[in-house]
Amino acid sequence: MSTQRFSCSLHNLEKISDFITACANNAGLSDVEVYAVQLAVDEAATNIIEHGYGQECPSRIDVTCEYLNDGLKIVIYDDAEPFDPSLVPEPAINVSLDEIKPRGLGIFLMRKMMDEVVYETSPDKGNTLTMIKHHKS
Amino acid sequence: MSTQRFSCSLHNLEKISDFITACANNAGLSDVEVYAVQLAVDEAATNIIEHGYGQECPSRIDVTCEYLNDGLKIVIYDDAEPFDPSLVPEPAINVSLDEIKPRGLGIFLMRKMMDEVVYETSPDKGNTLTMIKHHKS
Amino acid sequence: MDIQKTEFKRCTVVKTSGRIDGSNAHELAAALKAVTAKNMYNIVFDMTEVNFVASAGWWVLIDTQKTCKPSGELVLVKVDKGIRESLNLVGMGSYFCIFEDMTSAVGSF
Amino acid sequence: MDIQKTEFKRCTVVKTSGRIDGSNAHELAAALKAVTAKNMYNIVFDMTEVNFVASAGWWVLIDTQKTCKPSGELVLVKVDKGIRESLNLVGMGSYFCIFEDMTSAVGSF
Ligand SMILES: Nc1ncnc2c1ncn2[C@@H]1O[C@H](COP(=O)(O)OP(=O)(O)O)[C@@H](O)[C@H]1O
Ligand SMILES: Nc1ncnc2c1ncn2[C@@H]1O[C@H](COP(=O)(O)OP(=O)(O)O)[C@@H](O)[C@H]1O
Repeated sequence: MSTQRFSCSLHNLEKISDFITACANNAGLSDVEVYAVQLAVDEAATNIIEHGYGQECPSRIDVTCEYLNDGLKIVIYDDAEPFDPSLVPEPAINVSLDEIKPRGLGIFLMRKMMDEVVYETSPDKGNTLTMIKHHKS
Repeated sequence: MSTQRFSCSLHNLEKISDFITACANNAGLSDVEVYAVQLAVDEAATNIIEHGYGQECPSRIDVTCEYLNDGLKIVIYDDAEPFDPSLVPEPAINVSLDEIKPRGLGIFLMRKMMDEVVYETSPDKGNTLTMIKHHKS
Repeated sequence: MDIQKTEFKRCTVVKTSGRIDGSNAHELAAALKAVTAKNMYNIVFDMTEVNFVASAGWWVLIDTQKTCKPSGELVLVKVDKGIRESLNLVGMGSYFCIFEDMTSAVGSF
Repeated sequence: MDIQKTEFKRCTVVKTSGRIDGSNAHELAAALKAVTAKNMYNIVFDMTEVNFVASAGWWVLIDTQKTCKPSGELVLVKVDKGIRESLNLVGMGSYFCIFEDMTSAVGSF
């Protein structure tokens, strides 16, 4: 298990990616699985910085990698306002180019990319997002 | 000094080229000089096969490489009908695309590519073409 | 973000490298807008050296595609396997022609 | 002589490799005639893997250029230094646009 703390700037997305990429490689994930983890974590961290902290950056993001027997667990913690993902509508997928409306794909992508995505929040303890990726075989 | 005999088929042009390329490289010619020798010899051999022997191929071409202190001498011998290059008109060079007439560049190219080009012919002894390429420096 | 543009007779090639994410997607957007602002709607986006595209990047490309069509088109070249799979997963693969090599992409216009 | 043809929207790419000399120039001529016979006069000749061109080869290319112009054009890509110098020496360099890469050549049509 390994944790790193990042200040909440979009310019840290690459550093966060470097950290979790190393973890995903160590966990023995395949190239396509590693990319899936990179994308899910990037979308999650972007949301925290843009929506959670509203680009104000008073605080930080803690990213923890934990190796599982069959893959990788990533926990992302922030202490921004509580976020309830159940209030977010499902995006419209497979619509024509004319109809597609920008934004709203991040959480959907995270769910598609990872095997488990769990948001936990409480006013006093902040937001904890747990995502798990299993190896294919 | 090294001589090789080739039967007079256009399909031997590549073998002739391989032979004189090895000589030119051994003689220490630069890449551009080697290409010049390849082109001159190819044009000469093509002329002998096409015009000298008229594609009849009753005989052969002898190619001799001789290393000079300052370059390479190539002698090409055939026993086709005597050929007198002084009867060949100079090609029109630097004319527009509309005006250019096909063929007639071979001997001109040989003279441009090599430092010396000497045709000797006699009815009983055949045609001997001697070409010399000096190194640049 | 280093972005190169090359104008050909019938299309403009735009190339960048590395990551396209929330921190730099606006730079790509500006570069592409500069092309379409000149009424050049045939665009080849060379992704040979792009190794990551977050949704912020896709929105930029989708926005550009909407501007280009129907008079022109934005096509993609050399899209990495992981990137391509994520695009298909969200049903966006159908918005872009993807070419395996630059010559075919430029030759399509 | 192995000759590949690839048709793009505005031009046809013709590619061969090795030597073009008196023994095989007629094969190249036939391949190029097959293109112009279909009224396709924009031709890119990919010389990346051509390492020798005798005058017999140049006559084929000049002949093709005459057929292509003025409705179209035959352009050359990646012409080896020695080949290029011999072409210039006989004043034929001016008959052909020479491109350093395939994308630029195809993008010129
Ligand atoms: N960590 C977060 N904190 C607060 N709000 C969030 C967070 N993540 C997502 N949201 C909200 O959910 C919406 C949908 O998010 P998402 O699916 O990632 O798409 P996008 O970020 O492109 O809008 C966001 O627009 C935002 O309102
Ligand atoms: N070895 C040769 N034997 C007989 N005739 C030759 C020979 N070389 C050249 N010729 C004659 O000289 C002409 C010019 O030759 P050249 O300059 O090589 O151009 P091309 O071979 O393209 O006609 C030929 O057409 C041919 O009539």
